[in-house]
Amino acid sequence: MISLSGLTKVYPGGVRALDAVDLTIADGEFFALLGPSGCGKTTLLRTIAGLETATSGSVAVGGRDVTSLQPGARDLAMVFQDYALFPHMDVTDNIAYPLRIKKVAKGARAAKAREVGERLGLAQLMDRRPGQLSGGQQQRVALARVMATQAQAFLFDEPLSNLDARLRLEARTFLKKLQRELGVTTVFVTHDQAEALAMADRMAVMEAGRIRQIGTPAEVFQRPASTFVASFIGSTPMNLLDATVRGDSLEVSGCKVAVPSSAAGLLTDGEEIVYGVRPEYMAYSAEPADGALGGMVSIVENLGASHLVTLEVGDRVVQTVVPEGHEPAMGDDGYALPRADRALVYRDGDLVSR
Amino acid sequence: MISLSGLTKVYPGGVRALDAVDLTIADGEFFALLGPSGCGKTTLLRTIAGLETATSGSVAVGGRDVTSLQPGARDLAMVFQDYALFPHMDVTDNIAYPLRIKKVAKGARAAKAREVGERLGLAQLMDRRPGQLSGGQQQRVALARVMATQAQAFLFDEPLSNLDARLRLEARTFLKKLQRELGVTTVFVTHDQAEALAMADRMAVMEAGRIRQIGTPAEVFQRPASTFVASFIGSTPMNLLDATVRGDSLEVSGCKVAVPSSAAGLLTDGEEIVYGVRPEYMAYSAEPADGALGGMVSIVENLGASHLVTLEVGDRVVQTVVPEGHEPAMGDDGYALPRADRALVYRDGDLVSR
Amino acid sequence: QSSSGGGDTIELTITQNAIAGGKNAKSAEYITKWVIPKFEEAQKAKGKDVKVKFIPSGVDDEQYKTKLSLDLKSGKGADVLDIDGIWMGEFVEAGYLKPLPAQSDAWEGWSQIPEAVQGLAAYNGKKYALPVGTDGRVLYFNKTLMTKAGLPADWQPKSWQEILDAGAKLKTAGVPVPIQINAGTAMGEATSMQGVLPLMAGAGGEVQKDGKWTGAGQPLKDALGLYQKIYSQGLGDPKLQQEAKGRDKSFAQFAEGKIGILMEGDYFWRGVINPKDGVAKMADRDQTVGYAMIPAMEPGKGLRGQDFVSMSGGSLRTLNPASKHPEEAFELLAFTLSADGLKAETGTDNVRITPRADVNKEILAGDPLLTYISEKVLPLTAYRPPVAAYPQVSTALQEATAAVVSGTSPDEAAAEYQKKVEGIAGGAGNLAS
Amino acid sequence: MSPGQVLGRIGFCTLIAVLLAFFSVPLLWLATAPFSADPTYQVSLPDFTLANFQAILEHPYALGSLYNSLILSVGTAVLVVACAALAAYALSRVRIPGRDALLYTLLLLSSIITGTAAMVPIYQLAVELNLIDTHLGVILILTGGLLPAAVFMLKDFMDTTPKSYEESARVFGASPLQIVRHVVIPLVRPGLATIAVWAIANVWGNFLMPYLLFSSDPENQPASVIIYTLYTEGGQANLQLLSTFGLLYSVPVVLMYLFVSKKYGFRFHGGIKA
Amino acid sequence: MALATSPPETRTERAYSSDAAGLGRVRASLFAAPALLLIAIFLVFPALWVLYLSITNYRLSGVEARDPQVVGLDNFVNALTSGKFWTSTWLTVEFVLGSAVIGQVVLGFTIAWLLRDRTGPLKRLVEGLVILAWILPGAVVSFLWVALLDRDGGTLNMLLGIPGFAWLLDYPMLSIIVFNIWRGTAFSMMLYGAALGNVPPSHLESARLAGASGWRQLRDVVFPHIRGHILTNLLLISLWTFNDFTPFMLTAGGPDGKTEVLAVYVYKEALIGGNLGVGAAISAVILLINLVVAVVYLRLLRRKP
Ligand SMILES: Nc1ncnc2c1ncn2[C@@H]1O[C@H](COP(=O)(O)OP(=O)(O)OP(=O)(O)O)[C@@H](O)[C@H]1O
Ligand SMILES: Nc1ncnc2c1ncn2[C@@H]1O[C@H](COP(=O)(O)OP(=O)(O)OP(=O)(O)O)[C@@H](O)[C@H]1O
Ligand SMILES: [Mg+2]
Ligand SMILES: [Mg+2]
Repeated sequence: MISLSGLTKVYPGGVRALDAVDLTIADGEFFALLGPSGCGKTTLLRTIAGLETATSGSVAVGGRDVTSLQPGARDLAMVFQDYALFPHMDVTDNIAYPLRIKKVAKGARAAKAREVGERLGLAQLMDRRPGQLSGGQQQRVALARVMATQAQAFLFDEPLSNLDARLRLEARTFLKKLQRELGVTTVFVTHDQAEALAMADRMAVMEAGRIRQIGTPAEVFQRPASTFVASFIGSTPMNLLDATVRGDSLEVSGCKVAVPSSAAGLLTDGEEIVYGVRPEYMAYSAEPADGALGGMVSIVENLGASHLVTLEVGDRVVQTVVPEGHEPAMGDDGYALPRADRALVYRDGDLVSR
Repeated sequence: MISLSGLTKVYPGGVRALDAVDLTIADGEFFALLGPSGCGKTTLLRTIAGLETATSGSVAVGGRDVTSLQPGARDLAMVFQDYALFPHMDVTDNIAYPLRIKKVAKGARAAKAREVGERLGLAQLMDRRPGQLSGGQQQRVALARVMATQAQAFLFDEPLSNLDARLRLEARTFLKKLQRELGVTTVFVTHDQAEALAMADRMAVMEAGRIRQIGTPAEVFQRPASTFVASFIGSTPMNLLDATVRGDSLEVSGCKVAVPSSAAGLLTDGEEIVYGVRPEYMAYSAEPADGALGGMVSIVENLGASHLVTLEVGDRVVQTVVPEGHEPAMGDDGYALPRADRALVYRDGDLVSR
Repeated sequence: QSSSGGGDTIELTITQNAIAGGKNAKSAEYITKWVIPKFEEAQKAKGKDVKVKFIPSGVDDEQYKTKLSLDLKSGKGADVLDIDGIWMGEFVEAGYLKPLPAQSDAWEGWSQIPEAVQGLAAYNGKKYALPVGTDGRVLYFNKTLMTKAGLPADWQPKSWQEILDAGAKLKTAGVPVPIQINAGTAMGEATSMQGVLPLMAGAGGEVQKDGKWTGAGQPLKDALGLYQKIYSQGLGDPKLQQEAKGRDKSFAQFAEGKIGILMEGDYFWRGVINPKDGVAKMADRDQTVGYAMIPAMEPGKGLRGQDFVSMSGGSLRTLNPASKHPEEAFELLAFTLSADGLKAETGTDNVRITPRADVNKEILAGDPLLTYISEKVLPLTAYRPPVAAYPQVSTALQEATAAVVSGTSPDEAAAEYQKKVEGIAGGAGNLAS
Repeated sequence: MSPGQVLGRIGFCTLIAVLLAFFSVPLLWLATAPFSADPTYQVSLPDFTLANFQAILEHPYALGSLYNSLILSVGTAVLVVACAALAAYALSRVRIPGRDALLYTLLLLSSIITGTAAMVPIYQLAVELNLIDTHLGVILILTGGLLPAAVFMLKDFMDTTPKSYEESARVFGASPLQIVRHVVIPLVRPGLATIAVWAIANVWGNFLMPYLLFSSDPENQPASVIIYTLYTEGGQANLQLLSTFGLLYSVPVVLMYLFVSKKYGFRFHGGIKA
Repeated sequence: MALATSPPETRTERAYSSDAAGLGRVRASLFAAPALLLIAIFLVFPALWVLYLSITNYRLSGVEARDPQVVGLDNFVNALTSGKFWTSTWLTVEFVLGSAVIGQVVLGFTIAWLLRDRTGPLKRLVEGLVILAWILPGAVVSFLWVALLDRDGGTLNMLLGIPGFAWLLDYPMLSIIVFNIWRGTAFSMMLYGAALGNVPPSHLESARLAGASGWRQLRDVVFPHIRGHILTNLLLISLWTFNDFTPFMLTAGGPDGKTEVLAVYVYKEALIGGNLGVGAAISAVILLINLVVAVVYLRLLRRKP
């Protein structure tokens, strides 16, 4: 278990990279930290690891306060974005390095390295140098190295971002499976929401040194607590449209849509709010429909088995996902009907909900 | 129009990076070159640009043979992966640099730079140095610089891969829209299939210096010509399973599935083939169904509005996309029923089809 | 390292700028092969256990001097050491040397050493060292070339004019370099010793008179005038004087028969054109090479009214004041200059003019030139002043010759010299009028 | 190829040829003279003989001096590299106020020390510290002179190594010294090798310090001093010995360079940048 | 991944300011201590002593050796008012400008540029030869050049077919400049080699695509990128060349003092003349000149382009 309380980090230059962060990560949990560049994810991870000293607040690992301990004494292992494999050591030595520091005998080290390497499919590569490995293989060596430590928790700083798109997908599944098998508490930093959603048991979304929302991927995806989170999560960002409450419906860019069920009864007539609906939660049709947002199709992007259609609704754009076979041509008129049970309303940036 | 015929590039070390590539890219087309790392995408682009001299074959731009011309004389513009903005020049000077080389007068240069910069929303940033810009802004400056050249064609080498996940999605839509408006022939290199699918009018999939398939994104996605293309395209890779033809159905990992309609009548009984079906083209259910592949759910990954479920079917894994609300828990038993009109059959790696 | 007495053993060290397999190898050999065993043996006979060690060196004289200075200053260095005669003044003034111990007065060798040579080892009336040897300078000429130019094979000029005339004839006869008289700074001290100083002496002058620098007097102007004549009329090769290795080259050219007349010391005969082991061997040296005394400008115009002149130098061997065993050290010093020792040293192929008349008589007999020098030249010779400022004055002289060779008038060059010497002496008032 | 490229190619080849000539012609003498029976300054096909080598072998100090050179230069290089690496690492990783000014000042001062004017202070210092006549003394003094530039150059190598390696080792619990030993040193090894070669070449050619500081035994003198003794009584170069010894004297540094450049790559890693 | 276009200065700043190994000031000081101690004893202390000597009339021998007097700034005044010193300074400036600032920098850069993206034997041969010239001992190298430039049998005259041409006499400064270029180019070559490796190829290519000529690519892309390297290189080689004594071995300062650069001047004063006080004073002046040069370079470096 890792718990942070009131963790604050101010860099010498005066940048407040972490601002009183409170967070508890349960044993065995795969926890993702998500946020835009510069929001403090890496700083948070490094402060947990002890590579940065907290300005105030405390870090506890497995119930023990480690705030003032050296990194090596915290019983944590970390995978860096560039893997930090030692270029002058072969795979065996790299994997065995933590054991070498712990003064494990040479033979025992090598045996352990071989065991872990085999488990990760590195058996054929044990004598190579990192420079002779592909990105994916390097990543697995880095994993093997932290596994060899048998630390209480693993910290990952964007370990997939150096892989190419295809490998990244495979590595995601592999890593998730591995973590389940090992059952080790894992903190995983990423700026890719898809990665976070796919892998995490729970996740936190950060902005400017603060945590904006904590929850399971489904919670965060379906009910983002703020427009910031809403726009950040989702392969295709949520449509966030200015709207005015008009009786029991909303007026959005000259169209009339139903009040989302989550906000029913919480809005005042005439109020200015933000109406949010994900492209995935809208039904597209070429014919006008009641409560739909209509406009000209300006872009159609192929997503594989579906298409992302961008409509110009008034002076705003609305994106909607259209299943294969129904995609319009660019320049057509189109209509997107939001699902009232999935649409959301934000007031002053925060979710309106019971 | 860009046409390549028999283009071959052998690097001094003996690496045959391009192997007799024939390709014609129409005027105004947005053409994507897709392939795994090291397949020769960059080499192809650079050979078109004249940065590498072709070993044999020819390059024509707009009907003119440019094979032996210097890069500067080919009337092409290129955006590099790292944008190659000159760190010691401000945005205006960077955008105006090609004009400066073409000896355009200072005033005219600055005016043009301002115009292009404004169009790309850089008006406030014209005096900054690249180091003072965010990644997305830098990318737009690089775009502005090629736009200022008014070249016959634009060449992009993975221009989005340095952006973070969120920005990448926005930039994708932005770039596609811009290209439509300008109508300039564009060759776009990427290793991210999602990018290629979303943006391209047509695309080519390369492997080891050769083009494996050319077509529209929908063609390539729905009917990959080979198992290589099949496994490369798609956010979630296609399930490719060894199968045996048993009369009018196929035996896959101990399950019986229908022969795909595209292959109907082309298979011999008892033949060993590869059965391919995309996760998106399978219906999941918790109950056994005829012609479905069944097994234990080993991983469930959240894709946002759907989930990717990995089933262990015999000793193979099958992935299927399950819509929101129907996702199983890990450890459950599940069944995935392929859509016969979307499933494919490969013989010796090539698509079996009429 | 100063000697240290370990138990009863007395350890002595001796140093020279000589090294086996390099510079002055024969001297080094003499010390190691003859002096040390014999001396140790002799001491043993006296009941003393003495161990002597030779510290060779083989570098430029300036560097050797620097190291000696540093050693002496720090109370280190060998017990017995060789120095160049002209360093003595500055070493004494710096307190690096002390007068020889009283026992030295009783040394048997003094009686064999001519007065003038004894003078080399004295400073302010006290003896600080023993002289190791001396030399003299003559004009060498190539008899073949002389004959070709219609000059006698036993040529002996009586005035500078005769030298110039001979040069002119040689030139007409097609000799590339009729006359080589060293000039310029590149040759360093060789310019002074084998050039401007003998010429000044020929014009009746000296650099220092009664302890005062002489400045640019008529003798210097005359000497520079001769340089001008030689080098402006194509009788000499001005370039050669500027080259860093010019002196080596002049040797080689003489040996190749390209130089008619060359002013040099006896070392040239012994060490350069020596048919056995010279650096520029001349197989037919004894037949081809003639020598003549350096004439005064005109007969009787030379130093002390002489008709002929020469310059001499010589090294000294002295004691380190920091020596722990001054008595034994002096014995060693004297031993190296004993008659037997000098005979052994100069025995085979290493004949030179020793300070001792008794030895010279015996060893020079076989060598016509050395006999010639010791008998004819040494009585006429002059020495440089052994004072601290001499090197600077010498450099100034060299610069004056350099200027003349490259076209400056003798008067101008002399004036420049005058200024420099005034600077060195600390004002015009300190010069001899 | 287009005409422009042909021209460029010709230009390139000519330039390279000129460069090769410029850098190799002066070396020719060293390749011929040692094998000539009677070498002059002229480069000519030698009337091949190995007699000169025979003579050098018989020279009482020649081979020993090479050994001394080896001791001095390797000793100095080891000391310079070790001290400079530690100092450069510390200076690279920890902000010390006035660090750059300090480095520049030392760099400037080091130029005084290499000059002749410093010989008296250095000699007397060596006397006081009892370092006269010891290899250690020469090594220490040469080290002092070379260190500032070595630290200056090495610091840049250190600056260009990614810090994630060290952090990673640190999370595994490695101590700073362990980090230096296990990670930093191996990473900057090409830099260390380059500095070592540089130091060795410097010491290998240094005449004045060893000459002054070894006063009592030429057996201790390195080759840089012995080569100056290969003159005759009148100060003429003995070309037979000199050229041959020059060749022998050059071979070790050349071999060392070849070894280092093959094994580690002889280069400035990221370049030295202020 | 850091963007390649972010300005290099700020990047290094952020990446290395932090103490990755957790060294801490105390341990850092311990790490630096051996080097600093050696420097303090064997460099700073004698250097200060030299500075002290420069205000005395100390000589290697003679009365002043026994009893040196403090003469204040006399040595400096004498040096600065003597024509010889100024000639020597001017010669040094010519030498440094010609051989280091222009020669080694230009040649070193040219070689690095020509070989920038080559590999294989040609590159190794050229680099090897250049480096050879750098690491061979000075004593040997000076002999090689004496043999090369010799008037009669010299290789150069033989090659050019002009026997008897006295390079060292008629063009002494040119000779030692060329010699020093030959001798010292390796350092610049290696430094620029490394620097050019840091210029992102995409920047050059982007200029090429715009149609920039080779020279323009250098000016617009390469030079701005390697400015830091150029200035450090200039600083180091100027410093080294200022104090370089090797010309002495070729020309002994001659002919007629035409190659008597300051280092040789000091050598002649201090070692040959024995005037250690004067030598020390001139050394101090050289130090001051070096200081000025360094400050000028650092100013140029700090200034934004
Ligand atoms: N060593 C440092 N000194 C000063 N400021 C720093 C330092 N490291 C980071 N920062 C600042 O702290 C803030 C948080 O940085 P951090 O690296 O934690 O962000 P991040 O979320 O990991 O971003 P990214 O996704 O780009 O890696 C940023 O504004 C950054 O500029
Ligand atoms: N300059 C070069 N010299 C030798 N081989 C090269 C060179 N550049 C590329 N190659 C080789 O040519 C092949 C194609 O490389 P290329 O860079 O075109 O691939 P790519 O498809 O762009 O890969 P990536 O997605 O990693 O950028 C690779 O095997 C690569 O190693
Ligand atoms: Mg980060
Ligand atoms: Mg590429």
